[in-house]
Formats: sequence, C-alpha cells, structure tokens
Amino acid sequence: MFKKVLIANRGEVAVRIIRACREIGIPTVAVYSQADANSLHVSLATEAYCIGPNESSKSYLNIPAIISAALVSGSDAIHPGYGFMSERADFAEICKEHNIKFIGPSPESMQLMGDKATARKTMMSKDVPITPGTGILKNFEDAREAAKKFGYPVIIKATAGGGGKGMRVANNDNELEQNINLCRQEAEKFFGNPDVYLEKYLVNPRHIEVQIIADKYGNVVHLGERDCSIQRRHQKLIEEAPSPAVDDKTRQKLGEAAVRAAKAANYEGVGTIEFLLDKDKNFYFMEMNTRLQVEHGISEMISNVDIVREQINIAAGNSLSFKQEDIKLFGHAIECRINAEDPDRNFLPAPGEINGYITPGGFGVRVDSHVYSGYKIPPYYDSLISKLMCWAPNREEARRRMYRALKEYVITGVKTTLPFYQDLIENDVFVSGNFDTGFMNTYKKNK
Amino acid sequence: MFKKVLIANRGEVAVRIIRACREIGIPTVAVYSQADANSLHVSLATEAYCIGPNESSKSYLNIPAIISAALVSGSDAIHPGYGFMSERADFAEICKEHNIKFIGPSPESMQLMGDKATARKTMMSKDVPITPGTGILKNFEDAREAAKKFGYPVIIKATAGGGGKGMRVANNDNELEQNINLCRQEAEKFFGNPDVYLEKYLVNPRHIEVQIIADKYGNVVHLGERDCSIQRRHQKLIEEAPSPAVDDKTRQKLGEAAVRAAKAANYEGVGTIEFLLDKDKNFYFMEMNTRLQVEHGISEMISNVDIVREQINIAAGNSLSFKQEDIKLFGHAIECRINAEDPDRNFLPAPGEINGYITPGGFGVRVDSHVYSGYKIPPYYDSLISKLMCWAPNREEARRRMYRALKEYVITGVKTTLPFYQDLIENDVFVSGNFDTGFMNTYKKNK
Amino acid sequence: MKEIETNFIEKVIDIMKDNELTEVTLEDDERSLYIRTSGFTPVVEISEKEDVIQNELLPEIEKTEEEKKKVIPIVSNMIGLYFSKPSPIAQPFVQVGDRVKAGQQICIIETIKLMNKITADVSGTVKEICIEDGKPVEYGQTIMYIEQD
Amino acid sequence: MKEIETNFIEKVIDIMKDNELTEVTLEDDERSLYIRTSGFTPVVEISEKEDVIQNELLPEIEKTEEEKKKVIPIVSNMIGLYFSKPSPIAQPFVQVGDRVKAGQQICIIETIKLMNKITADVSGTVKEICIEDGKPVEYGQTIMYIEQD
Repeated sequence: MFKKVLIANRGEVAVRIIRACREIGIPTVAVYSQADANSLHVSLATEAYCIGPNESSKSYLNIPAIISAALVSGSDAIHPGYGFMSERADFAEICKEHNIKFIGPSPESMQLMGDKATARKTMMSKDVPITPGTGILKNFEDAREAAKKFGYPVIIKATAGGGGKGMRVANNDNELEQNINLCRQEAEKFFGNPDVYLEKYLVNPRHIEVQIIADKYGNVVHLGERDCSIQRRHQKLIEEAPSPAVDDKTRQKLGEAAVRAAKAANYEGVGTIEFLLDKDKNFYFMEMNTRLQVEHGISEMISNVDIVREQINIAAGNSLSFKQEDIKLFGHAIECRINAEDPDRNFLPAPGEINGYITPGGFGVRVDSHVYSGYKIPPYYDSLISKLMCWAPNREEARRRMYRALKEYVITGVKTTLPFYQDLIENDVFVSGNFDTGFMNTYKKNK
Repeated sequence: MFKKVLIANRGEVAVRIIRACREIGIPTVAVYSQADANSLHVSLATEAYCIGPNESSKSYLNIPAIISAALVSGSDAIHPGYGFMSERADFAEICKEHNIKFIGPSPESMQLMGDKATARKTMMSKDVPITPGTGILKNFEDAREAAKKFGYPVIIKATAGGGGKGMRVANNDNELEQNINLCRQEAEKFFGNPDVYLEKYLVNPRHIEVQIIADKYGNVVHLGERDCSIQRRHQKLIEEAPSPAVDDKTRQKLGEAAVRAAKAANYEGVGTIEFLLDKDKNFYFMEMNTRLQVEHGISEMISNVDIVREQINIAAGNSLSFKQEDIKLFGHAIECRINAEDPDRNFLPAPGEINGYITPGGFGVRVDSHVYSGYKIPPYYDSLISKLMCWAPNREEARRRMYRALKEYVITGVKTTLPFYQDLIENDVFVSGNFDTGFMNTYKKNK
Repeated sequence: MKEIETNFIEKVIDIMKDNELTEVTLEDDERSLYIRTSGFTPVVEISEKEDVIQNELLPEIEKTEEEKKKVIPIVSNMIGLYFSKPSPIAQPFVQVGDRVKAGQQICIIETIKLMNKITADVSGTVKEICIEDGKPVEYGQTIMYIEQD
Repeated sequence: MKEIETNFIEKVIDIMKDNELTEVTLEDDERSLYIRTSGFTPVVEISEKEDVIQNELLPEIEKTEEEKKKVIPIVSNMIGLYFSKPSPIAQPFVQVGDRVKAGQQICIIETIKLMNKITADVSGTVKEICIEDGKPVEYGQTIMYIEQD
C-alpha cells in the first residue's frame, strides 16, 4: 500500500478521499490555496501545504506546485479527485516521471478516451453501440451526405471537446453549414484543435452512465447504472441509481457494454461510461469519464462497495477485491447537489459565510461535505456545499427520505439550492420517474 | 395509517420517530418541557406543545399532560420512544381508554414481560433456555438448597426489578442470607414489591440481544443479534451487530428462540430479547425489552429494514411487510453513544452549550442526534448527544470507519465521551472481538 | 463605587456636549452607566449588576419599572383547551376592561374532559386576553394580562 | 467630532479617579475613546473608525506603528524546501544580524530538483530567520524578517 497520498483537490472530494485513506490507514497530504486555509480538508489531512494563491490556475492547476508538495512531503501517490487535474494526461505523465503513482488510469487510456473520435472508433470495434456518426469531417459535402443518411437533427462535435462545450445541433442543411463553421472556430479557440465530426442527434434521450472499476490485471466489474438525465445547461442536478427507465435485461446489456468499453481502453481504475438511452431502450455510447465521478456515492449505497477505497487499493497494484457475481445491487439511492447558488436568480453563485448549519441525519442519509458552521465559501471555485444522498429499499421511499432530509437541512448565511430541490423532489414528473434530458426545459415550480 | 402521531419523548429518539413519520407522510406532534423549547424535535415536528416544567416527572412522565396534548392536537397515536413512558403498562392502558393507539405492545404483554419471574416461567414453557433458577423465594432454606444445586455464585433478583437495579450476587451461604434480606428491603423500597428469586450467576458472560418485530397477526421476524457486552455499571457503552462471538449456527438458534419468546408473550411491535452467552456458546434468556431500543440503528444498517417505520406500520394494523426469509443480514455495524460526560471524571454529566459542532459524514456513517451548534444541553435528562453508527462490509472495516468518524467529530463547549471512544475503539481486546461483560473492569486507556 | 451623584452625570453630559459626543459608557465591577445624547433628550441608564437600583433622581426609568410591575400575566400551568365561558351560549367569565378580584374565575382549561377552573392571582383590570376561545393553551403560556390595582 | 484634547482626556481620568471608575468608553460615529485605570498607569486608546489617526499627543501608539513599518517579511511565493546555503558545507547566504541589499540572494527554495534563487526585496538587516534549513516552505510563508534601512 502507499506510504502517503497527496490529494490534489479541495472541497468535499478532498474530504472524501482523506476519509478513505484514513480508513485504510494511509497518511494524507492536503494541498490548498490561500482561500482554502480554513477548509475541512486542510484540518483532516495528516499534513497540509499551501501551494498558491486563490486562483485555481496558480494553485489547484499548478502542476509544479503540486509535484513539489508531493516531493517535499514524501508522498508516493497523488489522488486527483474529480475536476482540476483528474483528466489531464500530461499531469499523469509527469507524476510517472517523478515515480509518483497517479491514482487513475494510464495517460494512454486517458488520451484514448479523451479524443472523442478515436473513442467512438474503439467502441465500434468492440461492439459497444454508438450513435450513427462520421469520422473527422473533411468537407461540407461529406457532412451533408451523412446528415441525409442519419436524418436530422444531427450534432456537430469537436473531437477535443467535452462537458457540453464545442457542440452544436443542426436541423437542416443551412444550419449544418453554418454550425460546422462556428464549431470549428470555437474548437480551434478553446481546444487548439479545429477537428469536428457529426453524429445523429437524439432528441431528449435519458443520460445513463455505468460505474466501472478495473484492476491492472484486466478484471473489470460494473456497479450498475446511474440516471443523470435531469440537467441544467449540461450540469447534472439530481442523480439516482438505479435508473427508473432501465429494466433488468437492459441493465445487464448496459453493464456488459460498459465492461467491454473499459477493456477496449485497457482501462485501470474507476471510470464511468456515459450512454444515451432512447425511448425504445436502445442505448448509445457517448463518452467515458476517466476519473471518480461526483455522483459515485449513490452507486456505493446500492452496491455496498466503497469505490474510493477500492480505487486506491487497485492503484496500489492489488487486484479487485470482488467479482461481478459478488455485486448485488439493492435498493435505490438519490443525490442532490446542494450548491451555494440562488435558484431564483438563475443559479447565480452565492459565496459567503455559512453562519448556521444543521445537517440531516438518520437511517439511509449520507452527507458528503467540507463545510461547517462559520465556514466561508470562497468565490473562486465551484459552489458545491454538499452532496446529500438518500438510500431506501425502493425509489419512492428514497424520494420521500430525500424530501424529509431536504426539509431538515438548515443552511443560513448564503443562498442555496435547497428550496429548488425541495420543490423538484415533489414534482409530479420527477415522482413518476418518467423524465428525460428535456426535463428542465419544461420544469415549472409547484408553488 | 394514523392521522397524527404524538411523540411522548425528547432528544434523538423523538427526532428519529419524527423522521420516520415524515417519510411515511404522517403529521407529528412534539411535546416538550420548558427546558427543551430549543430542541430539534420541537422545530422538526408539525406541531409542538409545551407540557410542563423542566423536571421529567412533571413533563415527560406527566400522563395527564401527555394525554391532554394528544387530545388537544387530535393525535390518534402516541409513540413513547425508549425510556420515559415506553414500558409503562398503565400508560398504554390509559391511551387505550382514550382511543389513542399506543405504539408498542399490549399492556398485557408488557406486564407479562415486566414481571421477571412470570417471564422466566413463560420462556421455560416455550423451550427458550433460561439460567437455572427458582420461583419466588419462600424462605432462606429453599434459597440455600437451590444455590447448592446450581453451584455458587448465584444472583438474587427482585421480580419487579430491571436495568441493573434490585440485583445482588452471592458467593456463599453467608452472603446469600445477607443479600436476600438486603434485596428484599430494596425491592420493597424501590418497586413496592419485596419478592425475590434466585438464579445461577454467569461470571462475565456476553450480553447478546435479538431484535424482533411482530405484527398483530402472529407473524414474528428477527433481525439478528446485537452484542452489547461492553457496559459500565449496566449502561451499554458500545454495541455492534452482528456479535463477533456468534456463529451462523448459534445465530439461527438465537433467532428462533427469540421468535418463540415473542410468540409466547403474544407480542406485537418491536422488541428485544436479551440473552446471556457463555464461553461454550450456551445462551440463556435474561429479559425482554418491550420497546424500541437505543441501539436499534445498527440492526437497521445490517438488515436494511427501517425498524421505526415498520413499527408504526404494524401499530396501524398492517401486517409485516417482510418474511424471515426476506431478511438478508449483510456487513457489520458499530454504535458509540456520544454523551456530554467527562470520561476523566468518572463520566460525570457535563451539560452546557455546544458552541462548535461538526458531524462526521461520508459512506457508511450515520448520526442520529438532536443537537446543533449553539444547542444547550439541559441538566435535567440523560446526557446523550448523539448515536454515531458506522457500517462496513466486515467488522474490521467498520471499526476503522468508526475510528475515522470519531476523529472527525468536533464537539466543543462541553466535555464528551469522544476521547473515551477514540481510545476504546483502538483497544487490543476490542479489536480482537474477544471480550465479555467483564471488559470494563480491566479496561485501561492506551495513552 | 460610591453612589453616582447627579452632578457627576450632569458633568459628563456637559463634557459630551462640549465634545459633541453621542454615547458614553462608564463601567466598574458593580455598575454601568450609559449615556446617549443623539436624540432630543439625553438617555441615561444606570444598572447595578446584582439588582436594579432605586433612584429618585431618575424618574423616567422609575416609571417604566413601575409600569412593568403593575401588569401581571396569568400563565397556564397545564396543557389543554382554553374556554372563556362556562358554556357556548353563556357570557364570558371576563372580558377586556373588566375588573377582577384575586380568586375570581377567569376561564376554563379543559384537560382530558376535565374542566379546570382557572382563577386570577391578583385583583385588577383585564388588559388583554391572549388566546382564542376553544384553542389549545400550553404549559407556561400567558392566558391574559391583568393590570394590578 | 472635534479633535480630542488632552485636557479632555485628563478631565475624564480625574472624573474616573474621583468616582473610582475603572473603565470609560466614549464613542461617536467616527471614533471611540477607551480609558482603563485598573492597572498602575491608565491605558488610553483612541481609534478612528476609517483609519488610524496620527496624533503627536499619543507618542506610544505612534512608535508601534513606526516599528511595524520598518520590519519587512520576505515571503515565499512557491512551495519547496528551504536551504540557507548553496551546499551543505558552504556558509549561509545570510545570518541574523547580517546586512543585505535589495536584490541580494538570501536563500534557495528547491522545487522539483530546481534550485530557485530567492532575493531580498529591500535593503536592511536580517532580524529573524523563520525556517529551519532543509525544511518545507509553503506558498505565502514568511522566510525571514528584514529591518528596512
């Protein structure tokens, strides 16, 4: 096992990783920006080093500072969490050069999955269903012919894009021409690579993702799917596991496809295969997230697997501690991301001091957070206050438990998304479970 | 289902019951003493009524005030929690007279199990093993003969006693005569009933209890056992489920005996059958707790059954929502009772204001509590701050998770038992799992 | 601290005026003196830390103290339902403005079908009734205020 | 508020002595004056709410302000290991009491095997070195204090 793990992250995920290390018995090193001096991850870690000023670019994205902190502290592994350095193949490469284990997949796997066109090609070769699409577009004529074949709408995507950026939908030939040009320009500007490709665009599919975990010996196990269809501007708002739209048969097919996908990428570590699911229960590979996901906790709750513990375990060279047949999914879990945002003002970030804080508790309730009464939320990073997760034997009980927990949660001093979720969780369409990625376009508050 | 449930209790258990009601969708009525006006159960309930001054005798034990609050608020059921009115057959009887459902067993079952000598007789008739013992002692000669037959040490118990009161051990004839007289006097004084009986005394057995739940249709299911051997002056300090000393075969026998015991008492509701387990894995019926137990949460964590929800469900006249074969126990759960007490001063209660409060969180951690930052612990009641419970797939992981959570827990302003537990959880004997009720007699702090 | 003399307070107020000060707090172990001059008239508060002092020289404070003393809350010592009259068609026991004598019945609190007769602790005039007829009343809740004779 | 005059402060201290008062706070919208007499010598603090006032009449406060100005912390702008000398057997770049010039090398911070030359921002005398040789230094951590000329 590792002698010491440096956590190159902040907030709740840094706390999550420190918890796992403490439970295994590994000393931890926190790194932090000046704005985060009073954050919980700093006090919970065995050691902590300030690595830079408030701005992420000079602290949590500052590769020399992070590596220097690892060397200074004698850390033999770095856990990148999610966001920040977690999908940076170059960072993984540098860790390797310094004999520091990057807790995540190899730089090669990351690159393979990071390049969308290549990822699609790889998936196709391993029988993982993908939406009909093209390779990198050479000219407009190719694009028009492909669009005719797939049928409009189609979506133009930058090969280097991600997280909803560098994508445009076209409903006819005119839009196609226009948007290909725009997309190229943006891709060049944001990602330094103008290559784009075309895909059949599914209108309001469900966003379904499968949690996988793979060791270096080629063993891959999936922990079932999560439904993340409810999004606002490509930001997930609420996640649940399992998906109300996935039956046992589809679940098995999804899981098997996800395992094939991970094997195709020669993947090691934890990861998520994102699929789009249409009304007829056809699913299509969308992309792979080569890191721990924000919403991993709900998969933990239905599978009883500690994903972060297992992630560290396999990064240290051990083989998976379970086989696919050991995984018995039970019950239903829902997650709400409680943010310091004003839902009445277009989810405007609302940093500030939390002056009153009472977390919900009791059976089936999990809170992952880095805040406390008196904590100042800095304005420099994301506005996540906590992840509130509720488990129960079935969806309706989990939903009611979530409602109870949301009502019990007290956060004063800053605006939060609590009232938004208290409303959402009681929304008829949400209650029915019959929703898709178009949910938020038609969502109206009850009250 | 009930229209409205009044919770005749305070503290964490009142909060626990309100949570269950909220999740089912039943409005709740909190009652409180003047000292508890700022307690969480008051603000979480749908309605709240002050029923008396600080002293329990004039508030939480004040039957007319509680019944009046139920009538005033239109409650059709009363949940007594644990302690206070929970084992008072007279209170259950009065509830009945007012057409209010007492959420618990019938007064008859309570009486049957409350009288220890009768309970033993009933158990014997249903093949539930009991320690060798006598009926109510008529004279000293009978006692001496019985003691000779069982072999010393023996224990003298008041039939009306409980919770460690009204019991005395004798190691020889002299002590026997002396202690029978003392015991009679005390029993007369404390319980108004001088009757005593004799039992074989087991030296340092394990304290094992089985959680059962029974509906009014005669269905009884057990949820496995808890090990509560680590006690200080008959107060449980740490509980775990399952017991490290119970193998599958013994577990099955224990469970079956517990179910027979409940059936013998014509029992309805949740209850606990306490057994003593000797070194040779023989177990003996000790007593039945005819109520929800403080430590029910760890059974919930390994069985995935919401005990309080099910308790309310069956009290409302429904049949059990599961059968014995549906119960699959998985993993291991441990509970620490975090009290406002000074472990360095003989666990002296330490009421006062909590001025800093950060609860542990994350996977497998459950906190049941009624406190918050700024809460004043009144000096009038028990000093329980919270029940910290940790679950993991196996005992060692659960223990390490508990250690992590105990280290993460911040409570400032009052002395707490946190440091005591941080030490206890790392104690070699505790780690080994090989302990008994004599544990605390030889316990020494590590540091 | 010796008795605070009025001329000392006047002196401080003079100093404040001269220097356009708006607030002064003087404090020792036993008492605190607080003077604010930002309104039309200076506000002077003297408080003894153990007990409220009686000082003829401060008539405004005296008056407030006296006022408070005179209005007595009648507090329920049980939880139940409040009834202002013996039966739905009867006249209320008392109404705002009525004079009551110590020991006179002022309402009923029903607990578990038991009609508890509630009487006034003091003689005086009913100033305010705080609970609606037929509504719940909690332990410790004020039923009405009586201005004592 | 007009300038606080010393004779006003003296007057207040006199009043306090006469009345055995130990503490006085005078406050308006702009300033507060706090006087405590419970020690051997009265403590006087005047603070302007916007800014610290410059007042020749209060020399003690002036001095502290001046002292603070002169001692400059040299702060690390990177995380690494602190080295006081170019090699284990060499002499330290600077020692306490040494005079340094702005731009002069004062230590090395090693980051990822890179030896970063750290120089003084100001000229002056080394008053204190805050880090042990070979130990980690964080971003924003004070390496040493230099008393500016």
